[in-house]
Amino acid sequence: MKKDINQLFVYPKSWVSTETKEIAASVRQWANKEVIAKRIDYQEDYKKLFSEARKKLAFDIGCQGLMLPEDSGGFGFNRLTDAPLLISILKEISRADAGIGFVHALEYTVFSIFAIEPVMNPELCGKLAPLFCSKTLKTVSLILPGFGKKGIDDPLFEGRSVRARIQTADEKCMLSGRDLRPIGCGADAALFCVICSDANEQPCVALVPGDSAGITRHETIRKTGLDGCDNADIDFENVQLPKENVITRNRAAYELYAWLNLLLAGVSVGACMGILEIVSAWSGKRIIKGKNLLKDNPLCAAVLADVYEEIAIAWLLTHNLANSFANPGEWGNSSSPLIFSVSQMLGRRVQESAIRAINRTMELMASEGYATEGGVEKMWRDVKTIQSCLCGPGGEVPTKLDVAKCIFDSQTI
Amino acid sequence: MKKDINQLFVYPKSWVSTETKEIAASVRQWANKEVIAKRIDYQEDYKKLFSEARKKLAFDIGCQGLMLPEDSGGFGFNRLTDAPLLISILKEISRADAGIGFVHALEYTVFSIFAIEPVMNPELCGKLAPLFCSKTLKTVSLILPGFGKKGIDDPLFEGRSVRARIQTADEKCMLSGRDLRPIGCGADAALFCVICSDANEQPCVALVPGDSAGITRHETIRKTGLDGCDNADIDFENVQLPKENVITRNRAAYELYAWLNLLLAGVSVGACMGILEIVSAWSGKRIIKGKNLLKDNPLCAAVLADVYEEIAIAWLLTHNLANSFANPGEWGNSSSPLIFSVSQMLGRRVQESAIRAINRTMELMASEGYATEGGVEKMWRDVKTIQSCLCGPGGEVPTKLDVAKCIFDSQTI
Amino acid sequence: MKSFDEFSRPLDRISPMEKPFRAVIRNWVEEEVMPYRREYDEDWKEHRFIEPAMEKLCVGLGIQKCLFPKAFGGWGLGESDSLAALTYALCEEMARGDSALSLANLASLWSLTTFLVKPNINRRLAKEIAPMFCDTDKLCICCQAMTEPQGGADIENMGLLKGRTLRTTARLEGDVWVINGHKLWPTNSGGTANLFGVPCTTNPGSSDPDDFAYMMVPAHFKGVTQSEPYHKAGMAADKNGEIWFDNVRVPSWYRIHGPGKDADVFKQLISFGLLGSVGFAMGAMINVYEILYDFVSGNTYANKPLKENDAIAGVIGRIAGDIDISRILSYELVRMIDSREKPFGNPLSSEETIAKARNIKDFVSDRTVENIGKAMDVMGVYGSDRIMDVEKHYRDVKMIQLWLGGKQLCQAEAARYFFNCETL
Amino acid sequence: MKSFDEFSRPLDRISPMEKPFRAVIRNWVEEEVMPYRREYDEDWKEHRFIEPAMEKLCVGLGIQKCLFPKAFGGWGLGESDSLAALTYALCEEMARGDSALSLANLASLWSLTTFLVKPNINRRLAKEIAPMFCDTDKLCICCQAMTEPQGGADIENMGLLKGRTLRTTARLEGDVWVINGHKLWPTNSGGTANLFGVPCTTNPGSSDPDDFAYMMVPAHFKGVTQSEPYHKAGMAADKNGEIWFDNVRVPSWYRIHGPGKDADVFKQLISFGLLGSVGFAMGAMINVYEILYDFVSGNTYANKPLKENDAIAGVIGRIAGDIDISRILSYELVRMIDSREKPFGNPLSSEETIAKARNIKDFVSDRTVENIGKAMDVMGVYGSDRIMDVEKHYRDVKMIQLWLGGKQLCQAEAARYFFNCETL
Repeated sequence: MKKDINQLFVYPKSWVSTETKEIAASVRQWANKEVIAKRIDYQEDYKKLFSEARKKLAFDIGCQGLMLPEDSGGFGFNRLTDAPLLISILKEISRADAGIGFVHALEYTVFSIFAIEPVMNPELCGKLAPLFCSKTLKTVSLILPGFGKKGIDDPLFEGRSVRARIQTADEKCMLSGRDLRPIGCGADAALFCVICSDANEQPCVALVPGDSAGITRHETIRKTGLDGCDNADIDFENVQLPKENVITRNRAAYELYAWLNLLLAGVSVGACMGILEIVSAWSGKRIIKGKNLLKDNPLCAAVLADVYEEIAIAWLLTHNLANSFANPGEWGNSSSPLIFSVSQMLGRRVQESAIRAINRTMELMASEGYATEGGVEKMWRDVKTIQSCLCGPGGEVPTKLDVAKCIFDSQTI
Repeated sequence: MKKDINQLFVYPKSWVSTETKEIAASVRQWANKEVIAKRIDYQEDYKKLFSEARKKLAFDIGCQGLMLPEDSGGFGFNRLTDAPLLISILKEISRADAGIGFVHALEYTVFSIFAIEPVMNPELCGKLAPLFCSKTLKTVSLILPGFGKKGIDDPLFEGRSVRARIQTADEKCMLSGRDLRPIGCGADAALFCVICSDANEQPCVALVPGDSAGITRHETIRKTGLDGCDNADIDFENVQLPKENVITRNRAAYELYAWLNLLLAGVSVGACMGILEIVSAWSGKRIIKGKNLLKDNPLCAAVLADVYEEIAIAWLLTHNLANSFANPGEWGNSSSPLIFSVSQMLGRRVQESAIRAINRTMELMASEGYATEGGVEKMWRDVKTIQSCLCGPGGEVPTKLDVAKCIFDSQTI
Repeated sequence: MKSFDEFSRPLDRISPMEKPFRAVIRNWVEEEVMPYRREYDEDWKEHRFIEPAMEKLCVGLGIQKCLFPKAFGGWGLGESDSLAALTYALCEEMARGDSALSLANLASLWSLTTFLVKPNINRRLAKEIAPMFCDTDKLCICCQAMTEPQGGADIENMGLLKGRTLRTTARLEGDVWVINGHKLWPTNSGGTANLFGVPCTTNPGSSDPDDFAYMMVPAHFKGVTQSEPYHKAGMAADKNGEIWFDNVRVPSWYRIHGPGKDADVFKQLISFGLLGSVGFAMGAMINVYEILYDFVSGNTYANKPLKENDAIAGVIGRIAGDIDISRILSYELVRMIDSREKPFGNPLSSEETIAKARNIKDFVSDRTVENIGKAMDVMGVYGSDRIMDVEKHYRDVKMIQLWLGGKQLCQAEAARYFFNCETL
Repeated sequence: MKSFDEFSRPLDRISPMEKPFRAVIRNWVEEEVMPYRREYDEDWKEHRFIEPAMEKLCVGLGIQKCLFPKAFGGWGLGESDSLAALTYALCEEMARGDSALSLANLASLWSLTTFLVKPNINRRLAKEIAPMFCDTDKLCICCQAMTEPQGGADIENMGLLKGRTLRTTARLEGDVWVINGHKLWPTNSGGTANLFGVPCTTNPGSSDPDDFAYMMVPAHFKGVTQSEPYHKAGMAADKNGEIWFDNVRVPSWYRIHGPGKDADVFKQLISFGLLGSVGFAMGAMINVYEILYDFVSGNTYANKPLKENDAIAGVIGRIAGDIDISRILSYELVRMIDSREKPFGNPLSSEETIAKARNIKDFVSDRTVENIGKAMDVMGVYGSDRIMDVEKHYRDVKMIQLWLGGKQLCQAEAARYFFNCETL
């Protein structure tokens, strides 16, 4: 693509600070050098090169532990105003590999509820940060409420079944739950973040070091995309936790949803940037009807415009959402019912746009879009996996009902 | 609706100044008092009350001539930074009556190319402002390039036929063109703004006082919506114009498209605010399945969430676009190819969202949505009329091809 | 494609009557509807243009007697194996000119199907009512007075609510039913109807099908009052208003069949209503196609006819493609209804028929609304101009999507059948 | 609904053979495909699981001989009036298990239709080729080697390009055709095929149909080379690679018919390809429905089964509704093809058949991609899990939407027919 992709999107440039631009630029260098330049090898020996690329990103650039407080050994991007920085970085990472972006998005999501101002908890940071400030690759796994089983009455979090329970006695907490399906990284997580219900069936959030006694990880799940991110179902059997590892702060669970939607929006938009570059190059070379370049055929040009349109809308919505996190005074707090609902709504729209953009691209590129070597189908599988993960039980319905409750005061739904 | 509708949308509140909020608040008072409180009468004696309401808005509040320079007798909201103010006002007007919003949107669109800093033309303002600073209701009509006829080769503006021609001799210009279809208000316009082609087939913009000799207005067109805004086809037969009435500034025609898309986005979002209030009230009263309120049924609540979602997205995109006009340094200039393309793209998305929101509302309200007394069907007809007007020849295609040209360097399309 | 008649139809099973029948109706449309239809919008209250057209169709061409047995002066269509096919053709051809006119006509026949269509023919009642329609030179219109002020589509939701929410009551006093109630919005109310078909309950609050009753009530009977028609976004040829029944006394044999069967026959009405709906939608779409064809052939973008631009061709190709797909589906619905008595058919009141029919209607009306809206956009500033005759269809067809319980009920019925839901 | 067999089918015109035929294939799917299909993705290169399944179908059940005349040891399906119906049933039943397997099988039959299906049976060639398929206990697979490196779908765009862009050449030397060229991506390449059907030109750059030639080329002939298969997003049971023809010499009667007729028969291939496509899509959708049915019945939101939540029911009801609609349309395509020789039928190479068939395929594959994606979302974090067997279909069916010229060509062909476009 001849133009710099960042110049192709309209959004308030002041939302992205100079510091952010510099960090994003170094991530872009990493992406070009470690992944995009090696695309064929990278596809063929994925597991190995994925891990090598992750290491360079995590330690040479410092993306692991990036948003932990400086005095815990992190880089200190732990203010709300860093939200635009986080998505800018996730976009650049995911432009090359959405799987690596996904790993970091989960990490940042979980840290958001205890490492970020104004809810920063120094004690927890002091305990958990060292895990991520070492020079070993670490992942975080997130377990949200979700499906229940017919015939069982679970405590509910906005309609979703909370199947992990926490019991408190003295200064200790005990976490239990079976066959819990994380959003990702269950197979190798160094830290689990679990929305669970307390004795009063109220939601709270437990932070569980991955090496705690009583954790069973089931077999690694074979799945559509995010190949490098190994997920597995988890059992917690009376896992003991210090009391401070359980966040009972009102609405922390809501914040997790909001942040997860924001950060995964950044991942999928990033993947789409990669797609846009690929399809742009391809349509400038491919000849159809025996004579014209594909981009110069009106029907194909209109499809290209569709691809751009979906990505540009997703980009704009993502930056708006990030700005709202950075300016709670202006937009409302990330734990408020409105931002909880709206971040899910915008998060879903971004994923829908991303999937549509990639689908349209594949329609244009046909077999080249479908073959591994084209580089598109991986993004398609990755983004679809993210989209499904973000859906609650019944797809888009829970997020819609959350909106109806907030905006129309719907009851009993 | 119990809540203040402005509190239901997320967007950076700092984008709307205190001054804007105050003016918007007085427009809202006008809307509630002059239209919404009288809705049944207003529907039954539309022509008369439409005109009365317009007068109060135009002169008591000052919406006519609002964006003309103060020294021409206007209110002086003629800086680019007033773009958010303009859409805020248009939203509030259109919440009550999109037709009145439409009249003003056309007026502001046309003024944007000669009355606004930094392209302000004092001479033209001096000549044309008095028309709109008097105490008589005035409308402006806009004639864009569009369809050609099979077998005739017209000069083109980005693929669209330019069927009005301007000839220049000495200090005079002569405008000609037959059966030209304005975007609106052709039947009673005090000022026509016409994109025409010069001797070199380059686009330029002619400003034609409605009382110029050589103008023929055809019969008033019966149309889907915007009932109060009388449109008619126009013939120009050698209409003489002083040279300064023809704007030859590079890309003025592009700016017209950009502003028109922005301001009509404001109108349709405003209509949707009205819809949201109506459906919210209705769903809180209506009983279905013999027992539940409609809003408490999950399927209906999901439809309500859809309605909100479309409106919220439209609202957000509109404010983003307005912000881009207000900050050309940040986003790019409104006459740039990127903003020209993107404003059409976002403008179209806003109209699509608006129509979808109203369609979903009607699906929920059924006959009450379809009957005049419900107040929804008028908005539906108005917004659909706006949406079609904004479409070029072949619907969404021209705007998509504009995007492809700008983003993918598509040629020959 | 040579003409719109090439949109898919199962030519191998179309009745030989269909071709001449369509030709007659098409001719009537060209002569009596097309020249005047642009005036219909302003004619919504008076029906100065609309009524004469209707009269030529119903009396002149005799459509109003079509369902009655031949013995009583009718055409006997109620006994035909091609009832659905011919009804569909009638709806489609009429709606090409004006869907509201088509609706008004179908709605008049609709209520009559409850006792004039095999296997549910009530000959005593047929004989009693026939003279109003068959032995007259005046327009006679029937109205199916279904919806009630509370609950809108609940009445159509027989699957779940089983008539429980009905508030219009019928009380037997000797040989006479005494009817009380209030109905809202039915087609051909607002002063048009000469006869009402009225669903009511003999036991308010009951969901026992035996307590559901369907009565034929002549409009001139004492105690029947009609309001003025409402003003609407379109569909001017169809008047809607309120009807009050205040101690209206009708002979006991004006109840169409009796306990149990009334409810069953009422469910069948839904299928006929859905059949009409897709017919109206198709007629409108076909007319829009005709108009669009000319428009995209004669107008240009980049100095080439719109249809020769690949991207615009993609858009209009999809519109035409959807019309073809909808036509196939509509004829599937025809097949379902006309095979109700045959080896591979299902009863019209079966869950399967109703769910599949609703699904087709939901789909076709969605495509219609969407595609006619798109056609308007293709026509840009001309799209909203009444002179192009497309925007009129746009305003009309929206109503098709909304009636008979609308989208939500269609979705719920489909889910209930396909997933065996128990509580929807 | 009692089972997925209740999705709409025109029961009144289904051949009596269809029921037992479906039962046999369904049984094979349950025994040979379902237990192993989760391993197919890793098996894309080796076909250790895939080939034995295919062999049981093609050799064990004899499917590979189905098209050949009975006289040469086949089943004579090429002469059957229900060819399309049975082919469709085969595709659908197979694709319920695995659409790539179904594709590999259909593609093998596909090229053979050019000379084994009435009215285009070439008995000399049939007799020559029959032993490879009928008189063997080995799997024998055919490959339609169509697409070329430049221009992708151009080859399928016969309506506009008329073979002009073909670069694979055939030169007659005495009694032998000498073939040179390079083909890309056909199903059953990558080392699978024993026989190729090869569209080529006898006069490069010509758009004269007489210069279009279709050759049958055994894979073991000298000068035929195949690459390794590509790795793809899904469809592992179908190998795709490159094929080079380097001065390959085939007897002159390996050209299927001759000048003019080759081009006409090739156009007919498109219709069969479209038929298979909707069959694969439907099979996948039906299997997803089965899985979804269990999922929404057993899992809960707000402690109620998902399907009992009105809003979720709306979503899944639409999925099932679209399946029913797609089924109706697919059988319309079956009807079009099987009536090609009958009074109300059209030739398969007619503009009408191709446009309408493309339109149906475009529609059905779009709905399939969309709805299976939606089904994944309904299943949330379980949607992308291979153990649920839905995501596999999601990856597979995308390909259906893309092949045979993809969406753009479907749209262009529909526009060309419905609007009589001249330059698309």
